[in-house]
Order: sequence, then structure tokens, then C-alpha cells
Amino acid sequence: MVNTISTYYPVAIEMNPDILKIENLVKSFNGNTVINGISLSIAQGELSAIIGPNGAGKTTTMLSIMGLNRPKSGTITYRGKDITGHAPFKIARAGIGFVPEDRRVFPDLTVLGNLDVGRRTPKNKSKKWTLERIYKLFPRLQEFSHRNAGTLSGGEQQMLTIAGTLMGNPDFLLLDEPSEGLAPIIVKVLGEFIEVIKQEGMTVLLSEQNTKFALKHADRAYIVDNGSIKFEGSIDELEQNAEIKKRYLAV
Amino acid sequence: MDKLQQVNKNWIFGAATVALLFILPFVLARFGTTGEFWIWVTTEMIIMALFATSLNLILGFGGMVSFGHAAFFGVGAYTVALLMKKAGVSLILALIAAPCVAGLTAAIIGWFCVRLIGLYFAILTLAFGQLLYMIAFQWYTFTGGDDGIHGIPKPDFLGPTNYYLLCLVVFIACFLVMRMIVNSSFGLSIRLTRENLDRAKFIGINVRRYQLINFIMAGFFAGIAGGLFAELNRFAQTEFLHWSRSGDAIFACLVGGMYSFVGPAIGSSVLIFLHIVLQQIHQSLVEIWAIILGFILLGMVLFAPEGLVGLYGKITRKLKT
Amino acid sequence: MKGKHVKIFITVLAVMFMASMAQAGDTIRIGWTADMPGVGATFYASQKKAIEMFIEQTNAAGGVLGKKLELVIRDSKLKPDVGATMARELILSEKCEFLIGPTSSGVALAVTKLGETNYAPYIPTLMAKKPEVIYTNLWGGGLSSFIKQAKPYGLFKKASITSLYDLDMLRATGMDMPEGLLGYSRCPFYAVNTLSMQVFVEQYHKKYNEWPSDWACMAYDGLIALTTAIKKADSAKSEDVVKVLGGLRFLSLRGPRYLRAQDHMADVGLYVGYTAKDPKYKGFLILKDVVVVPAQMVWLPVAEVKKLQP
Amino acid sequence: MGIEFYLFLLINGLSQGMVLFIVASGLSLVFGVLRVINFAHGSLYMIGAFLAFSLSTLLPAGSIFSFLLLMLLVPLAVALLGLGLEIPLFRRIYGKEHLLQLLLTYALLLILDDACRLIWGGDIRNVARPDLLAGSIKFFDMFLPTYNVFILVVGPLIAVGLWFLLYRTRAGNLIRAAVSHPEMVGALGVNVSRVMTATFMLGCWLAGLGGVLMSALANIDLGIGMEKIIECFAVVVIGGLGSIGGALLGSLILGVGVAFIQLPLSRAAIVFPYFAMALILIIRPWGLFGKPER
Repeated sequence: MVNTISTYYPVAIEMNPDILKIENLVKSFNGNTVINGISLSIAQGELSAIIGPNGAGKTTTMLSIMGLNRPKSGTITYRGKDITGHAPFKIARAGIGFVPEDRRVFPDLTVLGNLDVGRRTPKNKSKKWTLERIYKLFPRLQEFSHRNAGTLSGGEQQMLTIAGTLMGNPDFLLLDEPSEGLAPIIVKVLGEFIEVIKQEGMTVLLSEQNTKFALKHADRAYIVDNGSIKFEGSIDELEQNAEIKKRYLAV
Repeated sequence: MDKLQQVNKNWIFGAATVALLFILPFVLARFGTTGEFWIWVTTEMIIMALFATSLNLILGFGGMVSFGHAAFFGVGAYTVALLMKKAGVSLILALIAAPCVAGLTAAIIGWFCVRLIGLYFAILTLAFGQLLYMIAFQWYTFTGGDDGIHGIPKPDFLGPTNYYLLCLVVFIACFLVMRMIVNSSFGLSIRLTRENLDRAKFIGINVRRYQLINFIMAGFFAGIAGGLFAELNRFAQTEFLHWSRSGDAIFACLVGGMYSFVGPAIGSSVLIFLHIVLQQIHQSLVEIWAIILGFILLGMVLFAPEGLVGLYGKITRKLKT
Repeated sequence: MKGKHVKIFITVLAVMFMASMAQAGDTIRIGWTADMPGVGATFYASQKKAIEMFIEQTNAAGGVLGKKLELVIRDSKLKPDVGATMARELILSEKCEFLIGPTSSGVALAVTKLGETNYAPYIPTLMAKKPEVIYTNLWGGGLSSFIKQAKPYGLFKKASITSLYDLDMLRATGMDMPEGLLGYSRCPFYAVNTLSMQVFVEQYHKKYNEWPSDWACMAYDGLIALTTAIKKADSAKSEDVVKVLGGLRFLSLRGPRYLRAQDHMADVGLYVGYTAKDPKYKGFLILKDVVVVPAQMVWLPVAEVKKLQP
Repeated sequence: MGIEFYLFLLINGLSQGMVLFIVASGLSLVFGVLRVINFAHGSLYMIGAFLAFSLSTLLPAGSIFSFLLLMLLVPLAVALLGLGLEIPLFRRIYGKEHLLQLLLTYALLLILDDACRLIWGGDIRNVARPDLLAGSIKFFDMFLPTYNVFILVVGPLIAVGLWFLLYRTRAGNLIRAAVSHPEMVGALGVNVSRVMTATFMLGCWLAGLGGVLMSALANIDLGIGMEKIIECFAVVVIGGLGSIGGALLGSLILGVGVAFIQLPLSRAAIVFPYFAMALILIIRPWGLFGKPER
């Protein structure tokens, strides 16, 4: 399905390590706290995974970053600028692309229409996501370019959501449980896609329940359970920590 | 202040208001003809308070916006008008028949409307209301068309004060019955359908049937208000059924406070009071009072959606803390 | 529509017996329940101008029986029950001795405008019948839009339509109004050649820079009748004034008139004529070579009136 | 009577339907995107008609260019008025419960209708048709009013223009995307509240245009606002809330329906819109083209 793009020029890795910093984020929904004091920092060009069971607060963290819900306290800074509680469209324009867990495609628009909504030219022209690149990455979307998104299958809709976000040429991608409910063959395609953008130097925050899939691609991992971080560290450190693995990952 | 104390306090407050309301006409009567005019006005306030409270069964407690409630008010009015004028029925009998006919109409219309939710419910009730309005307007031979029915006989002992007392007694009876309904288990389930429709369905409430019963009861009490109103002015007019009258009642609930039981009664009385006083203040206001009322309503929607009772609650709570 | 005969409209002094209050003060308060919103606005605006002019002039000339006239207006919002409440307020609370208001079914008819404004579909059927004369009790805005919609079809080249051509309708139809149509009007200021009408029209035009509509003239006449009755009764108390109403003679804009004893109907006739352009009145047509049909030939005999009363 | 008569009724019904479509499509669009049913939409239509009248008195009468100028300026003025309403009022109630939104627009209806009375007073007014459109065209052996035919041309043009805007431009994509997931549109970097304001102004523009076209078709009086909003509800309900195609079909059904019923049973003609509305709502609550309320 996805043919890897071998010929690709190396990416300059900027020096400042933390592109995104969250300091003790707290969020509660009518009374019960969903996140109490999550802090994390994401380095440029790295893929960090947030792993944890359903309801651990992963999606809520993602939504808070994207400004789609207003945290009770705590700050979120992106490239040194505080973006806590800013309007989603400002955060998106700052360079953060968001792929929601429930595949929010626009059903009455065609595939092309969906891709057109988030389209934005990037600051530096070099890393531009064009329609051709998207089609090369997801050829199926080219086939259905004139069909209404509502008629696509789950997997195709997931591809379309990701493609739609890429059209905004973000340099930081939030992927919220992308493998949720996808057939294994599609999960494989998703994995290849993640490798491609990692090679390109895209910084990614991946939230997943599917631990195996997440750890396969992650450079760093955060394990989250009922609203707080239980482990933070590189994949190697996680590998050695049998106790965490036994307790949370049942591997 | 625990629950029991709060309940007692309400009852005392309620009893005191009722006592005051009973004395009011006699006090007013001492102010000559101006007082007599205000007896007429307070009678109208009582009738309209009953109408607004009946609407609130559907609106505040049922969470459903009906733009057709005036139709039941009008049906009640025409029932009294026709029975008394053409069939020579006594006032009491007519006032019993009015709510029954209105309730029956509400059953027919309600059966269709409760199957819809939100906007669609609002527009369907508006459509049915206007349908009845048009029929009343066209059916000249039966309803007198746009002339309406005039000269409804009125027993001569029913002077302004006595008619006020009759309306007050009927209002209090209806008020207590409606209050009982709202606080009953039936009332709680209705409120649940407003809070969270799905949860109501999960725990086995037959939502449609409850909403229909609620709709019929609201229509029933609106019919009484319509009947009393027809006898007040001794005529019934197609205009009673118009949707703008439903709009006025909805505003009365909002201004008073939809989520309190006594809110609509206060709201409708305040609106009637404003309607008269605004024009009395100064001659120039006579032409622009309607726009002033419009701005007041706009202000309420934007800044005090919980209404006067809600505001009162908020202020007293602030004072206490 | 309902085959109702056209009721003769007069601003009758609807005197309410409930107000037997002695009017001590030095003013005579006249209450007016007017329908301001919607279609009622047309009549409200023109009547108000004439009434205010009358009161201004009368008070300037020393008032009636030495008492100044004072107008108290209330908006009855096109709703009869609101009208009833306001009437009660004017009498009981505002202590108005006299009440004027829309007492003609004509106003009520126009006020509850639920007829269709789109008359176009009737036109071909009318054309097919090759009518000579079309009689309708459409009037006011309804009639004006009918004529406008019918004109392009050349309906009026062959057929003439007779109906009420009051000034508001003539003004609304403007130059679309075909010429040579037979019609009637209740109080066409331009066709009444009494001196008092000329003076009134001139003052009205000077004061408001527009021509007085039928309603304005009739409102003015109503007040003339009222003040004449007060002077004749030599008292501003409503029950005294009522006694003199029967057969009251008063000099209206339309010449000397009287009130029929049984029901106080005024003997105002109708003015019938043909539409024609007139250089003096730009923007609308008027009725030419007008014939006055006296009230006696038009109004409802007393017996029938008794039957109709509720 | 013959075939021409029925053809005549059809054309007349269609032209009434077209004006109704232009106004109702505005209401449907605003509901589709903003999830707000705007009771005051009828008042904006009436203001459009009155503005057309006031402006027409300043322009040379009878010339087609002054009428076209009316068609250009008045809708823009009403759209600007829409902007003045959307920011301080509507923006505060998005997402709030239906009842508050209904009441806000209802209060606005009371205020705007009354403002019209105070500004334009009670006289019945209308705009004289430009000479070019004043007469009638010979059709077989019958006369059709040119103005009605003009509306039958303008109506479809507006429909096509609206379709093109919605389905063939980026703005259209954004508007239709905001219909299903406004927050997602925001997360994709689009200033959603600006999209909503633009949509609201487009809705008002359509109401204003409907007002201008109507001002030369029949009389303008203070009752047309209230009348039109009810007709728009009927159209939007029959066609399906939020669907422009539905609004077109709904308004033509109503226009032709009333025209044909008017003759045999004129009394029923007034009842027909409500009857159709009730019938459709019972059988297919979300109308012919609408989607079940999410």
C-alpha cells in the first residue's frame, strides 16, 4: 500500500530539545478530575508515545494541547510560547496538527474537499505536503478523490483525517489513538506512514492503547494511568524496567 | 438551613402571599375607579399566571419549547364562549368543559408532536397552533371568524371583585395540583427527560408516553385559563390562538424563571404590569413601549436567563456568604 | 367575503356609562385605543395627525366650555382583549370622559389582514369572463396590490372595478392606478367643496406637508360632533352629553350633519366618481366628477341595526 | 379555461416560490451552520423591502439600472446589519440550549418589527417596477407579467450561484465542513467564528435580496416579516433543515401548492402551508433532504 519514499534529503535537527512542554496540567469534568498534574516535554524530531488504558486521560491531554478544552490549571508552551487555552485555530496555525481519535472527517464533502479545509502553505517551502505526496503516501485516497468522505471505510477515513491534517503542513503532529478499530493490514500501513514522517524529522506525540504498536515506533514513552504519569523515559529505559512493564504493559 | 426548614419557610411564605392576594381587591376597591381598573388587571394577571404556569410544565420542567400552547388557551376560551352563549350553559359547567376540550385537543396534537425533539417539536407545535388559528378564522359560521364571539353572558353577582376571587380560587387549586404533579415521581421522571433524554430511556421511562401525558395536562390547565379569560372580557377572539401569544407566555416563563415553579406566574404578572405602566409613565412612551419591552426581553435572555427568581436566588445567596 | 354591507364609519363617541365620575378638573380628557402595530399603523398615523390638529386648534381658541381638551392614547396592539383592557384603563384609571377608537368593521377587517395578498391567480379567470364591472369588498392594501398585479394583464382596459378608493389606497397604488375606474370614497378631501374642508385641508397640508386621508377627515369630524354635543349639553359629564346625542346637529367638514336618534349613526354619505389624474396631486390619482350619495340611501335601517347588536 | 390558465398558475406559483426560496435558503443556511433558528430572519427580509423603497425614492424611477442598483446595495446593507447583530448577540449564544437561542431571535423579531414601524411608519409602500419589467409578455395568447418572469430568471441564477459557492469554492467547503464538525475545522487552523459570521451575513444578504425582489412584486406593509418567517419555517421543514436543495424544492412546492389551491378553495390556501408542514414533520421529521438531528 504505502511505498516508502527512499530518496529523501536529511532533515536539519534544530538544537533546542523541547518543542512542547506541559507543566502539571489539571483537568476535571463536572467534579471528577480526569488529569491531575501531568507534565511532559517533547523533544524536536522525536516520537513520544503516551500509553495507557482507556479513560487514563490520554485524549483529554491531547484536547487540552489543541485548545479544544480549557484545563483547570497548568501551562502548555509550544516553541517557548504559552498556548494554554488559546483558540484551536491559533494553535493549529502555530504548527500543531491534530488527528482526533474519532476520525472527524466531513462526511458531506468529497475527499478533495476534506483535504482542502486544512490546506495551508508552510513557513519553509522545502517540507511542503502537496496533494501528489499525499496521494503517493495514500494511493487509495486518489482513487476516491471525488467521493464523499462519508462513504469511505473506517481505515480510509483514518487515512483521510491524517492526510487532511498534513495538508496544513504542521511540524508537530498529535495522533490520538490512530490504530483504534483498524484492521491489522491498515495498522501496518499506519506504521509505515509513521516511519516515513519520523524520517522526515516530524515531531510526533502518539497516544495509544495498542502498546505493541506504540513501542515499535516510539523514541520515548510516557505511561499514564488514571490521570497521572507512572513512567517517563526512553524506550531502552522502559525495556529494562521489568516492574513497570509487568504492572502496566502485561508484556 | 436543612431541607425541612426550607420547606416550612416556603409554605409560610406561600400562605402569606395567598392571604395578601385575598385582601388585595378589597384594598384596591377603596381607590375608586382607578382601584377598580387594577382589580380587572390583577384578575387578568392571575389568569395569565395560570396560563404561563401550565406552559412551564412542558417548557421549564419538560425542556420542550411549544409555540402552540396558545391554541389550547383559545380552545378553552371558545368552549366557554360557545357553551354559554349558544347553549346557555352555566359558567361553572362551561369552566369544567373548557379544560376537557382543551385537554382532548392537546392529546390529539401532542400525540404527533412528542415524537419529535428540540427544534422540530417547536416548529410542529407552531404549525398545529396556526392550523387551529386558521380554522377558527375561516369557520365563520361556528366561531364567528375574525369577529369572534361577543357578549358572553355573565352572572350579575360576578362584579370585578367577585370574579377576581373566583379566578384566585381556581388559580390556587390548579397551582397546588400542578405543584403536586411536578413534585410527584411522574414529575421527577419528566425532569429527567429534560436533563438527559438517553439516561431517561436507559432506566426504562417510556419517554414519549410521559411527555404526552405532560403535554395533555399542560393543555388542560391552559384550557381553564382560556375559559376564565373569555368570561373576563366576555368575548372570545381568534387572536387568542395566535402563536405570538404562545411567544408571550414563553417570555413570561423566561422573565419569571423557568426552573422555579412560581417563576412563570411572577413573570407574566410583571410583563402585564410593564405593559400598562410603561404607557402610563409618559405619553411619548406609548408608541415605543413595545420596543422597550423587546430590549428588556433581549437583556434577560443574554444576561439573566435564569429569570427574576433565579436572580433573587443568586442575590440572596451572595448576601448570605 | 362575508357579504357584509359596508358599514358607515364615523368616529362615534362610544360613551361608556360606567364612567359617571364628575369631571371636576379644567380639562376634558379624551381617550383613544389605537392599533399601532402592523396594518393598523396606517390608520393610526393619519388619524393621530387630524386629532392632534383639532385639539391644538380648539385649545388655542379657548377650549370647550372653557376647558382644555387632552388626548390620552393607548396601544391596543391589534388585539381586541388588549383593546378592552386599555379602554377600561382610559375610563377607570385615566378618568377619560370620552373614548374614540376604530369602531368600523372596515378597520377591523383591514386590521386582521389574513386575506391573500397574491391575487394574480384570480386575474385570468376574471379575464375569461370578460366582465364589464367587477364588484369587490377588497379595499386598502389588498385592493391596491390587486390592481397593481392586474394592470399588466390589461384587465382594466375592458372591465371597471368598483370598490372603496380611500386616499391611502390611491396613494399606495400611485400611478399604477388606471384612469376612468368607477369607485367611491367616504371622505375624499378633494371632492368636498365646503369652505370648512378647504380650510382644514390647507391647514393640514401646511402643518404635515401631506394630504389628509379619509380617516383623518373622519376623525376630525368625530371631534367636531363631540365638542358640539358638549357645548349643547353645556356639561362635560358623559351622561349629560349622551342625552343630547340623539338627533344632534353639527357642522362637519362635510357640511351640516346630524346623528340618527336611535343609534347615533351620523348621516354621512358616500362620494362616487371616476379615477383621473390631477396635476394638483402628484403621485396619485383622485376621483373626478364626484356625485354625493346621501346617507339615507346607504345606511342600514334602524330595525336591522337593532338585530345586529349583540 | 384551458391549458394556458393552469400554465399561468404554475408560473405565478413558481415566481412566488422563487422569492420564498431566496429568503428561506438564507434561513436554512444559517441554521445549518450556526444551529440557530433565526426568528428575526423575516424581519430582515422586511427591512430589505423597506430599504428598497427608501432607496428607490432617491433613484431615478423606472430605470432598470436603479432597480439593479437596489438589488446590489440593499442586500449588502442587510448583510452589514446582520454583522452588527451577529457579533454582540448571536456569538454569545452559540452552543447554548435551543430555547435561549429561540428566545433571543424572537426578542429580536419584536424589536426589529417595531423599529420598522417607527422608521417607516404605517403607510403601505412599494417599489415601482422599472419600465423594462413593468409590462407583460405575450405567451401563446396570454399575457405573463414580465416581472414574474424576471424573478423566474433571477431565482435559478441565485440558486446556481449559491450551489457554486457552497460546492465549488473553498469558502463553501469551510461552511459545509462547519456544519458537521465546527471544532475540527478550528483544529485544522480555520477561524471558525469568522466562518460563522460570514455565513450569518450571507443568510442576511439572501433575506435582503428577497425583500428587494418582493418590494416590486406586491405591497410592503408591517405584517410581511411575521408572515414570511412562518412560510420560511414551512419551506425549511419540508425541504429539510440545513439543505439548500431542500429549501428550493420546499419553496417551489409551497409556491405552486398555494397558487393552485387558492382558486378552488381559497380558504384552504392559507391553511395549506401549515398543513404541509405538519404532514411532513409527522411522516419525515427531518424533511425531504435533511439529516436526522445529530
